Amino acid sequence: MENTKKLENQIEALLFASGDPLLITTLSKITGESEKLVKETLGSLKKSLDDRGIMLIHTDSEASLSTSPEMEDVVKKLHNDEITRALGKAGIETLSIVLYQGPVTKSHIDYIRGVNSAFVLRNLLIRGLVERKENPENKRGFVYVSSVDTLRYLGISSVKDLPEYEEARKSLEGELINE
Amino acid sequence: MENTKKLENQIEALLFASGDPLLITTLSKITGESEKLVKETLGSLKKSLDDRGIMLIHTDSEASLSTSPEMEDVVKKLHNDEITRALGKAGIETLSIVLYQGPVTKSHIDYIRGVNSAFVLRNLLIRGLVERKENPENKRGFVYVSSVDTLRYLGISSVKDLPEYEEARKSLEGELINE
Amino acid sequence: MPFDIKTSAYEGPLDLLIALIEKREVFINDISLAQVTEDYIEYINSLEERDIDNMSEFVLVASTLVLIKSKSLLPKLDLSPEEQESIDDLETRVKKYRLIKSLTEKIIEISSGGESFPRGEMKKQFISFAPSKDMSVENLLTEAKYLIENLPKPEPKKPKVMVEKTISLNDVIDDLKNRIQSNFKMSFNEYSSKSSTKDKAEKVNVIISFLALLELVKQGTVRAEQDEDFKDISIETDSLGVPTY
Repeated sequence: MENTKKLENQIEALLFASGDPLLITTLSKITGESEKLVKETLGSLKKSLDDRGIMLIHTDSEASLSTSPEMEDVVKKLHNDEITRALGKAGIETLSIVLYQGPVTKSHIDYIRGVNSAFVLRNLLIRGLVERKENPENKRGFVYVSSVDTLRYLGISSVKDLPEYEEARKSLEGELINE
Repeated sequence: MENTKKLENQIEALLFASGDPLLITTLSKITGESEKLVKETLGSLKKSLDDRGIMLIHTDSEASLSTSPEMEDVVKKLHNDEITRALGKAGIETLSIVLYQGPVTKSHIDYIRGVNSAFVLRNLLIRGLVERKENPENKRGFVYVSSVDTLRYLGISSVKDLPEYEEARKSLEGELINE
Repeated sequence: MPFDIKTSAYEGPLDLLIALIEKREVFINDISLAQVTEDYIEYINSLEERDIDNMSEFVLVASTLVLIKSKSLLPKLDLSPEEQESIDDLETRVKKYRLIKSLTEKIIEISSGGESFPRGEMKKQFISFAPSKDMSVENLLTEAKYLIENLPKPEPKKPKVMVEKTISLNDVIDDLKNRIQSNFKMSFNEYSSKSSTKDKAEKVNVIISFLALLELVKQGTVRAEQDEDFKDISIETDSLGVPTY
């Protein structure tokens, strides 16, 4: 019990000190604990931060601390109301595909949307709202995944907080014969 | 009680989002609460953070979040890990833009790379490979230049000594298609 | 976060199809797709080429819709496995895209709960010069060249692919005409590289007159089905020729 608390505090301190998202592998390396234990402890850190001004955001591979979404107004005041430019319809739609289907190739995004998404994808990449990774099935291609910044943009802690996540993900994988 | 908790969370979020210490007058102005109440609430935030990975530091006039002293070792380890890691493709790419295009803004770096460069730029900064300066054309923004140490390490006395400097510099200007 | 939604134009062919189907409040299947085929083609027809960014995609979907429509009007029309696949595929895509659209609405909703922000930058950062071994003049030049090569370039106005796709639509029409006039057996793959340079307006007119022709043929089918003889239909169509509009 004592040790879990210690690891939780260490992870909190590391995420705070870094500012940027940290890989779970890095957290495991620095703390000397297994990735499995780190992931479990991220779960308890998340709970400890419940109902606080900051929260834990994580993807499968990375974690980061971030302000709670209810704090948007005061934080914006601090940042001099710096307005985050809203995404257009094409942008948010493409983001949805990456969120619910990622990792996903550009050709799959084009296929679903019925139009070429090169331009909109590039904008999302530049804003850091999607990330590009080497396609494990094709070394010369890329796959697109959501990032910690995607979740920040939406003010959620993980993709599991997305509406109908599991259900929609499954439907999108299948043939969707039945409506 | 409810309201105290809300103010506590707001202060925590503000200090987190700021990074640097904030004046108590600033906290009072942004939250719309009296300085007296802010000071009292700093006391309760401090207690809430007892036995955590991060702590509250404050004087009579300002406050800041910081990692707890017991976390010093693990935070140092992270720092060492961050500065000894190989730069990798993303790091070399970004450094080469700063060398061939500097002084250059982050948004131009993002544009050339086609992805967000926030993390990689911060890594180059803490490693002393690039430096950040106020943008002469925009007081609120920054430009990045290579550090003297970087030039020395590369064995050149000025960026102009880089191979194909003029040519590459011109090409990297790009056509700046509207994004 | 607010989202800026432009509702004016249709983003692409699937976007248009969904709007047409939703207007009729019907399920997505081959029947509803056949029902909206005319509306779809009329919509493309009403626009100037310059109004549509993704003309080739619009036309490609139009060719599948024509197949669906043909099949619905002439149930005995034999479809090749490839054709059936392109029909099933279109149905699946429309369904998936509609699901994405409804999820997008929900995402817009949850995001109105507020954005979350990262830790701010700290001025007093511990900075120590820490180069890495891969930092050589050669590597830096290599990466600079790679970046130059991959800089975004302005898109060429009329990509070749698009022209090819529009030609293939004419081929679909021609081919279906032939099949109705003969015995409905021909593979989808067999038509490909005929050269034709009809402009867009003309091409869409071809589709419209073709659909009208199908309607007429369908009437013939009703009569022909009494003796269940396919060849009767072809005689009928031969006598009709291509109507002029």
